[in-house]
Amino acid sequence: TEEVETPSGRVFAPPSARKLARELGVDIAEVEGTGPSGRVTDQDVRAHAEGGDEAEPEPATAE
Amino acid sequence: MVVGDVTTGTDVLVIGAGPGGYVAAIRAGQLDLDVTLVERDAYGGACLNRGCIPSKALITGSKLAHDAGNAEDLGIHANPAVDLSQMMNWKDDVVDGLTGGVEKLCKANGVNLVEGTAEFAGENSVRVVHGGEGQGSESIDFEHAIIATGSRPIQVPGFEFDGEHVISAEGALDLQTVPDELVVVGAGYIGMELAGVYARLGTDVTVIEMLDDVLPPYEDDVSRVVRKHVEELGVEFHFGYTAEGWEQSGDGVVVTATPAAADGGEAAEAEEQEVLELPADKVLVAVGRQPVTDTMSLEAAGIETDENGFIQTDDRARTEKDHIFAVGDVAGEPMLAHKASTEGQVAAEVIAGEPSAVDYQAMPAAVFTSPEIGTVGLTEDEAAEQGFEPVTGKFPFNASGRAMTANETDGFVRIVADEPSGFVLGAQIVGPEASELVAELGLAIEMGATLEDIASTVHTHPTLAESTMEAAENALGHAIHTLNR
Amino acid sequence: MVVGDVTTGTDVLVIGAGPGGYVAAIRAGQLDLDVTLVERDAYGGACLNRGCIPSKALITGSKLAHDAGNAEDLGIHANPAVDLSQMMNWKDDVVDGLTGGVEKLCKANGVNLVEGTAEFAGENSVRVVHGGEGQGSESIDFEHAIIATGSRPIQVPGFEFDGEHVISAEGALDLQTVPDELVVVGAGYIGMELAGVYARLGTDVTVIEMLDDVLPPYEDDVSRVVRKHVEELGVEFHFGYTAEGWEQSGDGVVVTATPAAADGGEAAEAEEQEVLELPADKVLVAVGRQPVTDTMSLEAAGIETDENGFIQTDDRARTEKDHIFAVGDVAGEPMLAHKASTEGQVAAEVIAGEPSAVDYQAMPAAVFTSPEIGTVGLTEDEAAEQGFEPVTGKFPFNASGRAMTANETDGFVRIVADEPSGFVLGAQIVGPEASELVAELGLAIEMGATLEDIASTVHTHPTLAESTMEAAENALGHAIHTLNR
Ligand SMILES: Cc1cc2nc3c(=O)[nH]c(=O)nc-3n(C[C@H](O)[C@H](O)[C@H](O)COP(=O)(O)OP(=O)(O)OC[C@H]3O[C@@H](n4cnc5c(N)ncnc54)[C@H](O)[C@@H]3O)c2cc1C
Ligand SMILES: Cc1cc2nc3c(=O)[nH]c(=O)nc-3n(C[C@H](O)[C@H](O)[C@H](O)COP(=O)(O)OP(=O)(O)OC[C@H]3O[C@@H](n4cnc5c(N)ncnc54)[C@H](O)[C@@H]3O)c2cc1C
Repeated sequence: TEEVETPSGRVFAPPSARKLARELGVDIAEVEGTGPSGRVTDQDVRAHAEGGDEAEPEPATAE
Repeated sequence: MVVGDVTTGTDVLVIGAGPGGYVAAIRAGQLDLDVTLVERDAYGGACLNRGCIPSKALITGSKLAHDAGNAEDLGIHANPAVDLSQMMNWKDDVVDGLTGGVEKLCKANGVNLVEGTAEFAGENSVRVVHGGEGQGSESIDFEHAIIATGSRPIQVPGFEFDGEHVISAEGALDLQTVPDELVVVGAGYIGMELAGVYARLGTDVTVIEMLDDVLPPYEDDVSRVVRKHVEELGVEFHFGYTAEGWEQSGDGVVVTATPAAADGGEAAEAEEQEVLELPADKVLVAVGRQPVTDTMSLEAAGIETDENGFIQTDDRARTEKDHIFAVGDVAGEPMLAHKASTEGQVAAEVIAGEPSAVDYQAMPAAVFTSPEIGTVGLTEDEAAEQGFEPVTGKFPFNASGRAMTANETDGFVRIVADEPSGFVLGAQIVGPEASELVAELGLAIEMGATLEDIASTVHTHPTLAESTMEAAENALGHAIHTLNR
Repeated sequence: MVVGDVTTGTDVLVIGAGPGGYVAAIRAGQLDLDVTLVERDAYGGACLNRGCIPSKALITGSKLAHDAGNAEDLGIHANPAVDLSQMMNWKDDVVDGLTGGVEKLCKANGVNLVEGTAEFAGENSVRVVHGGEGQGSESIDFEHAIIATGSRPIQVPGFEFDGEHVISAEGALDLQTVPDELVVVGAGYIGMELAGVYARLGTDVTVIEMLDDVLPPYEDDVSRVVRKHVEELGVEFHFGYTAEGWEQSGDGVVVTATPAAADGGEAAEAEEQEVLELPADKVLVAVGRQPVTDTMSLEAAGIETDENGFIQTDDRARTEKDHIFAVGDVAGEPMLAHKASTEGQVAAEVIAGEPSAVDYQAMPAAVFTSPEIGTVGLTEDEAAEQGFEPVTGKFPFNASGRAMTANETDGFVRIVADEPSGFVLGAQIVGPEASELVAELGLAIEMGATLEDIASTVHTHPTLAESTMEAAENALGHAIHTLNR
């Protein structure tokens, strides 16, 4: 997907995805969005939390 | 019966039952927290009792009377007589219905209601002082507190509110007869809403404003539409003037206003540089509101206010004390009811351990003038300042079939988006139902919708909301019902 | 001047200048296609000339007069006199402004306008027959055609429209004096909107409906709200009756209605089983609309209509002939202006080679009764039928501060969502500004928004749109201003 730099660190993600990120302890600013224009989706947040973010694998964090 | 000193305990103590406090209390109750809400005056706070609600009721009433009396074009010939005290009774019924509802909802959600003034006695307790005589006092120990004490109107030196000659919005929302002449100090949203109400009811309204335009926070092309309408209602403006003082004269007043300091700018130049003497029945002072932090011995909780008098909070609505939260007008701008309620919900949820935060992308605001203003998110300038490459799309209501059939064609919808990504960043709407239309754009911004998303969403014909779609299409260069730049 | 036969050519020929055709033509022009639009009657089609627009204008006018005359509660004492021919002049001005605008927009976008009736002469050419004498005829060869010939009212046997005693909506939108008594045949949305208009203007309105309720396509709790209001305006209903015939009586008519066949069900039982004789000044027949396919020698293009008389199309708005498209009322239900415009845009874009398709998730619809209805997407039942696990959330307007201050508290917002995923699937709104409020939910559905997304979006206070947020919260079990089930 095409990556778009968003100024001022603003993340474009629906409230449900932002809430999910807080729930999973994910900093949403670090999640790569795969939605239109780079919008961050629920799945993107989950993938990031599970370290399954293909573009940028995350080391699994100790529980 | 004399009640001695009693001490009780609660998980969550909420101080103030305005839209910040009562919403926090209800949400806390829903989350099974033991919650106590202390209110010294009236359930619903400023908003329900002397703000949002009564003002909107009078706007409805005055608009209906005025519109019906000015609809010869539509073949409607009427000369409505308004009995203001009857209109006020209706307004009071609306307020009573809502404040009664708030009380019921609190109880239904298990909120303990306590009447009185809460004053901190320490970091984990308040004393509740009851207004009535011989009721003793009550101490409440708390695990968490939510301060929601709101705001009150700013007093201008020389214009102490007396409820008789010098009135605040609260007074203006309770007049029993239509004044012949009214001087309004301040052309902010409260002043403009109320100037409109009385101008429509037949009062000669004169507005004194230090700055050089109405509704200073809004862009010129937005405020211009409202100003034109208010001027057409016969309201006279004196921009670049400061209200200096007043004297009683007969049953009424004479208000003196002097040219504002040099920084009054343009306006000061344009107007004759003389002292104004403005006779009126009453003078309404509406120059802004300030946080209420002096009713609850804040220092006993170890909390300080910032240089503007607000209690500072983080994105969880927490004050510098981790277990004490502050929400609503007392916690900073924008002083709006829905901002208060949003923060109230967050505070309750954070206390309950939920992953909530104040993280909205955009806070909408509305002004209920005629026509209305509704805005959300960034203006074009703000977007550019934040590093976006803004593109805007506009649709004028005079090209809207629905606006024409509603006989309200002034104003426009403007959408601001980021050109490369298409993301919608903001909207400025001035026109019929602008306060409602902005809801779709608020959702668009929160969702990360693009111009394409709005343009591709089928909008009902004939509606004002189609204008939103057309504005998005205009930004994309292919609006149907307007020429694209 | 007698003009001989001329043959010209065009890339895109559009037949009919209603909201389907003129939007297709403008979009085609924007996409730099050579486009010709043929209209036999008036720019804007049924919608602008005798549908959406004039009806909404009269709704505004009649509502203002009625509301002002019935606002003693609000302290407003008026007895408005309505000059209907003046109201019609205003309505005509609105229509003229808009139809003139359509013509200008077409020209500004490079659309060639031809007046006359287009009849297919083959698969790639039409003959345009001009109404006037001695104007010759014109042949136009085309690469692509878009059929947008719309619909006309269904005639009930025995009730041929004569514009005098038996009128269609078009006639009802042009009366010059307020009738004392009006019989309306059909309680669909057009009948109900117009029954409301005349009832508010003081006409005694009687409605005959074959089925057992008003507004058959809507859920009971939705149509009930409207029916109650219309009944309060004094409209009398006879459900389960068929309009049988009419006779002239003096200047007016007497309409005969007989109990409908057994399948009238409940209603047939409830009402006295007798023949009704209803005297009135006029009878308005509004039992539905049928596609117009008999004006353009469709068979010459090799296109057939389906069993309901519509031209069938695929998701690119294409007919069985790849180069011929059909949009709007002639191409099937729902017969709505915005559905026509949406399809018109798609047809033009597909012809221009764009990847467009008719792929909306939800088509909104509105009824401009008082209160209004606005719906979009699925009902609870439809969602269950489609295999979702629907959850609904509801918020009644009598708990809305804005509705109370607007003095319009009947109705509700209901949101339908899929419980496991939270996706919003539909909404049914009945109440003030329902037609506008539904826009936010339309966007929600198109965006794939969840209940959580709507509930977390800050909504301006005090607005009707807050009710949408509250309905979403109610579905989630934590509404603030209503008790959660
Ligand atoms: C004329 C007018 C029109 C307005 N219109 C709008 C509008 O259309 N939309 C909008 O969003 N906003 C509007 N506002 C602003 C809105 O009223 C405020 O933003 C809102 O009321 C703030 O809510 P709150 O809960 O923070 O405080 P408040 O509503 O001010 O409530 C605070 C409560 O705390 C109580 N209190 C204070 N100290 C104590 C104590 N020590 N112990 C116990 N109780 C205490 C007070 O009695 C009060 O009831 C309007 C305001 C005015 C004046
Ligand atoms: C009273 C009333 C109220 C309504 N209210 C609403 C509403 O609020 N919202 C809504 O969405 N819809 C409403 N509708 C429905 C709406 O009017 C139609 O859905 C819409 O007009 C359909 O657009 P169209 O372009 O398909 O056809 P039309 O608008 O019917 O236009 C077709 C055009 O084609 C022309 N034509 C036909 N044959 C030929 C030919 N051979 N050559 C040249 N020209 C030809 C006709 O003269 C006509 O101008 C209402 C309808 C009525 C009657």
